[in-house]
Amino acid sequence: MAYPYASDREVRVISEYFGDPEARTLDGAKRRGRYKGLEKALSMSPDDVVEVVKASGLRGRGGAGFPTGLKWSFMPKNYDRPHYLCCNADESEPGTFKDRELMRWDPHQLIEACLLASYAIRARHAYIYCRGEFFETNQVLAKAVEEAYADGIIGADVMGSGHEIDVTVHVGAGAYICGEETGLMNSLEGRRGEPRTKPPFPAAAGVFGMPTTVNNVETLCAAPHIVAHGAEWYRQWGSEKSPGTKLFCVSGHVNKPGNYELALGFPLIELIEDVCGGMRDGNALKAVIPGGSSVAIMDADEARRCALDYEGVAACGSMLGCASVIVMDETTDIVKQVRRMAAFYAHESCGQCTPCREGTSWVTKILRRIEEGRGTEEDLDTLIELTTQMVGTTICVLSDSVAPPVQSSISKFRDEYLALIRRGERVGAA
Amino acid sequence: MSGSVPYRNPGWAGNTGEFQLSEAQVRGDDFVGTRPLAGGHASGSASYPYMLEEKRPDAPLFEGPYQDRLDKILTRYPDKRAALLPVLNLAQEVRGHVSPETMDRVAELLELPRAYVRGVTTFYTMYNKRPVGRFLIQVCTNISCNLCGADDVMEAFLRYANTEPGETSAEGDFTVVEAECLAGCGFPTCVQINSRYYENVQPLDVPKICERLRARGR
Amino acid sequence: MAVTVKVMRRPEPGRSSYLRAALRGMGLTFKHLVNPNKVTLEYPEEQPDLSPRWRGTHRMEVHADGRPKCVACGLCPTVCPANCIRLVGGEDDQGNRYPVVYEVDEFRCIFCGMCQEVCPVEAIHVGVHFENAEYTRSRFVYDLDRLMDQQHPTTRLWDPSDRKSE
Amino acid sequence: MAESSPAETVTLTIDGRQVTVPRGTTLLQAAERVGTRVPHYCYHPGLSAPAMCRLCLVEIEKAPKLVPSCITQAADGQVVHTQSEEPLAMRRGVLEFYLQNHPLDCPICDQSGECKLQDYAHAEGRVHGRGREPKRVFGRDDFGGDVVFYGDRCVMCTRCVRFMNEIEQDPRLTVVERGDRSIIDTFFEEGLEGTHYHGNIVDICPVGALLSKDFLFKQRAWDLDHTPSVCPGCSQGCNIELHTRDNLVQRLRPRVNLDVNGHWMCDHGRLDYEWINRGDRVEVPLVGDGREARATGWRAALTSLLERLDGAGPVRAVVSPRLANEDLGAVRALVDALGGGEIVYRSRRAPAEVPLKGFPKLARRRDLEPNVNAARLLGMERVGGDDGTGGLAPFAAHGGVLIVAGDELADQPPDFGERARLYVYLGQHPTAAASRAHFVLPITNFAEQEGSFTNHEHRVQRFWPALEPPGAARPGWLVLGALLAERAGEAAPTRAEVAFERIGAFEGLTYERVGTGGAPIGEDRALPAEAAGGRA
Repeated sequence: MAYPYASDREVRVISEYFGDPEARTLDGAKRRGRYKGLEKALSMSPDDVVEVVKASGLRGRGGAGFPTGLKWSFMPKNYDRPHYLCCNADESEPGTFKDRELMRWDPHQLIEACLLASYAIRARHAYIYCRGEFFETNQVLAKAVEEAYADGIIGADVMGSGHEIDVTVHVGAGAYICGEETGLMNSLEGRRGEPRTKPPFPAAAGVFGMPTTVNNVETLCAAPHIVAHGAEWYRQWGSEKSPGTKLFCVSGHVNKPGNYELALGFPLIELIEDVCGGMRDGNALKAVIPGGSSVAIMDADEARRCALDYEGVAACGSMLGCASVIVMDETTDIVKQVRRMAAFYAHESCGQCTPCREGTSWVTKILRRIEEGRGTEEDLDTLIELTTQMVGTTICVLSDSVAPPVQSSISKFRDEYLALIRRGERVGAA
Repeated sequence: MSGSVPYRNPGWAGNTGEFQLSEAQVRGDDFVGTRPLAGGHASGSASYPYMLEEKRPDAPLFEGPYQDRLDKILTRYPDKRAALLPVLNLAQEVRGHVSPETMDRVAELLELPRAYVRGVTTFYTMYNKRPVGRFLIQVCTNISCNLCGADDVMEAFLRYANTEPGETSAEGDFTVVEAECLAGCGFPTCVQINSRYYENVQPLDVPKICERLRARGR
Repeated sequence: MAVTVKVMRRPEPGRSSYLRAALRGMGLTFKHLVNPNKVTLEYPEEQPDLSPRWRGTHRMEVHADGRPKCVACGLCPTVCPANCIRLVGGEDDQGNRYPVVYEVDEFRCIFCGMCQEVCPVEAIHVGVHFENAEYTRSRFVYDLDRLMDQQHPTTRLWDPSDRKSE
Repeated sequence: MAESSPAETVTLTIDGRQVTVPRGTTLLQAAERVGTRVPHYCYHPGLSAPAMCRLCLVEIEKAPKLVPSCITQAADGQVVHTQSEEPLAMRRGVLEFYLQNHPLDCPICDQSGECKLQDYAHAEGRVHGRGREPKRVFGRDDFGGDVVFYGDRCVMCTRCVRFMNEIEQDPRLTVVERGDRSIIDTFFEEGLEGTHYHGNIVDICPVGALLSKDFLFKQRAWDLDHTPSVCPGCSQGCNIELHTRDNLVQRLRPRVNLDVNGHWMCDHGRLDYEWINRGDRVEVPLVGDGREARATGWRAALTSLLERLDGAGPVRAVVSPRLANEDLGAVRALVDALGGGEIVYRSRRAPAEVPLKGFPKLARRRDLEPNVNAARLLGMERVGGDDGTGGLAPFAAHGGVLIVAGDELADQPPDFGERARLYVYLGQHPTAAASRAHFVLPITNFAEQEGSFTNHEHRVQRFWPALEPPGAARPGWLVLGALLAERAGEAAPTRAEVAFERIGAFEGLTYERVGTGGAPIGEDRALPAEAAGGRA
């Protein structure tokens, strides 16, 4: 039952107990079937677990959509060095609020998932890198981990299987870039959360220089269900390339914003009109950002024919990202919102690579100038060129994230930019 | 901005939508109840810090229960450096902000260069580099909240506190800052005051929230 | 290549008269005697009208507070083809770069104006000025104070986009 | 760079030229082998490479996107383009970002003329800038020591931070804040005082963000002449460049020599150059009778000296270990020719070495003079205390031939050498203790002559003349060589090379073999390193 609203069109796999405070306690969780998947996994070999996840076609839910089973299979298949699992719970992409709900309503699901994944990749220690601002979520999670330790689920002998796995809740301190996997590893090591160059890849040398796998909360949460019910069961939803269910975080100008777990491939327009109760105040749809702030903006036409899976959104010129659907109605000032997103990236850039450090703040300054009516038409060309120069030149992809919203908004809503520029020119002339 | 569904009970993310839950049920009992200063099991000891209302910039660091918590934290990482973030968190819980003296002490404790600790501290936004008011009000003005009028909420807080963004009000009660996305996009506008999220905040709710805060402890 | 030689006929003695040429010459003289557009000036009572692009001796621009505008970047001594500028840079009490010594040897100067052209802060200028009489040669080495005291107008540089520059 | 045997090589094509390099070589280094310098800031051959300046991006055929050449290892069969359309466009873009917040204060920037941002922007940048926005301002910060920091000019390559972390291993610098607010800083009031190698961060700063207080606003970089030389600050013998103008040494910079000093030098040596510029020099030969001296020419002085040399009694000599190998060798030869006698030197010694942790070959050695090892090699003995004074009592009262070469005798009274039957003083500066000398012959210092030093591990390293000698001053080896040759009736050495080859202790070495990088003396000839000491 998605929180705070429910819809009968949902397929509730990982969000089943949202809004159910009892699921938080260990007893309640066990009664609701938690730790069944882990029990089954422990009876299999680690490689078999990886195979099941691989067969299910589960893709990373953090944004990039990398196949999870494949990622796990990159880990060395021995125990000579410590392996680590990092659960990426540093949710900070604007528009995304699914991991927080997953952790605060159903912490045992995540703990089970961490143990299962640790077992599969032969890790003895799993770190849950949780966002620092989530004080209450951290408390809930920490309490659940304590309960699980007390019950012998975590620790030297995981559920009596003889395997040793530790789980630590690690709290971040406020940096978007720590959601990038190498930035997260640096932050976990107590460094500045600056992304590292790849290679070496985390599976070879990750956190503390050891093989590491970094997975998003939602990705991990799906794993126990897949192991418990089998890969085919999971493939009943979604498409061939994007199987399974996904939490869609809908925010913005809809009547019922919230998290909705839907099968991949769900039509976007139905999500807005039906599941979310339509547009607020009956206003017309103007634009949709389908995957968090770092993907291209869709106009209303594109949104009407878009199906929400990795391929469907890509066909409409955008990306599914972490499925954070931000809906904007006709009253929205696109330039202001794009400027706000650019300002976010300028604030969160780690400052290592020059194109990102200088580019994000430059783009923000230009956008603000346009917004204040001091822009020129050449500024639009400059913006497109600058953002193009920022793509593919940096260590991580934060710099690349600025280009889609800026470029797509200029191509699709050029009139709004021009209106601001012309208004400014008139004011300046008068 | 009123839709077909009523937006009840601003100030905390309780009875929004279609659930009838108490605050304790939404936030978890621990959060609204008392909490052990020494932390519980070592696995979660790093996740206990709060932003306390009472800020004691000269308080001793890592004494009593805090020493226990520090010891627990140090057991969870293969090296001392990794404990830097949790330890700075602890220091900030006690003192309210991370001063140069605090950084120096933490560097000594974890055997790290002082300049390095400063570099790390300034990288993260949650470490207050200078003293903040009794209530640190962080208003999310990022896109989802902004669409639903976060700028007005920010404005309302500033007007109530009679201060500038990033500054502390005259009597030292409120520090109002603009925050990046707080991951409460479904509950716009999302405001974090000290450790607690206030969700679905509308400009009209601001005086009520502030008065309630001010009444506490006075 | 054949060389063509123009053969001039020599006037035969006794058959030519210089009277016509003499009269023509006198005509020119008298024409200028009454010409209103005369070119001679009664200097120094009358001052010549110099071109705005005239390049004469130097002057240094000063800030409102009396400091020289020069930042001692060293570009003018570098560019100077006659090597007539001596510059020693230093740091003033506010931590700014300034010229401790700035000397122009106007005797060596070829008045090319490149120092003015190269100056990034528009401090050193060549001037619209030509009266430079002195009693000693050493007086032609202008030091910083003297350069700052000069009051004559500064030269307007040639603007490539305005070819005639008028 | 990974160690590799010569057999492990890879062959690749860079800009259409094939090159074979050891496995593990980065593309940037391989490109240098074919003569292409890929622009870079954060990469420095002496430091780790974080690949964050994004300026060295090159195109590899069949690779999905451009790669940073400073960390990408060359692989067999790669086809690399550094100058094709895509990397050039990308670098043009990155340079534009650099200039977005960089102040265009080149006229007042000391780095101007040797600034990498100037070079790259001129070579590859856009012709016209598009920046209309106000630039961010950080201002100027005193980092302590010899370093001043201009934050606005910083390009955040973090070379300085990495130098302090990896090489000096005293991590006092860090990046604070993040994004476009990030800046290099120390721990609040803590500065670089007390570190001994921080001058190097000024050298490795590719722009004018870190500047030397000593050199601040002193000269323009393009006006300086660079002469390869050897640091006279201690017996380490760091390879340096003398930067000179107006016949004065303006600053010292390290010169790369991976066998001796890598890319670095210490602050002690770097800032100790004022003595070279001293103006009180002896400029002409002076011939006197012990009370009064008069100026004369070289021919007259040497002729008169030659007449008085023989039969003046036993010989004793005092030399300075700041003299070149050639000079010391000539003194040795003269003393031997006069029947042999005691030669001593005095040197300052520091209480301890100051090693550079990240480059252990380099340390500020205990011997604070450059050539004590040559002196010991030539059988000279150390006298006096660790401050380089005293120990000359038997010499002050010596009654035979007394030769002083290079030692300024600053601590000696005016009656030094009063009893000598012949007192010859070869030196740079007029000094009270030379007032009784019969001959005061002006010689040059190391910056004014060609020659060589022998460092602590008996490596002979050459230096070249950077300054014009004052007046009639001539190198010591030339003066003494002429004297000896005249006496023996043979040809005088006219080149330092010849003087060097005449010294027996360096047999087997020639200037050609020593070259610019230096060469060690044969093992058998070298003395054990800790045989120092001598009479106090």
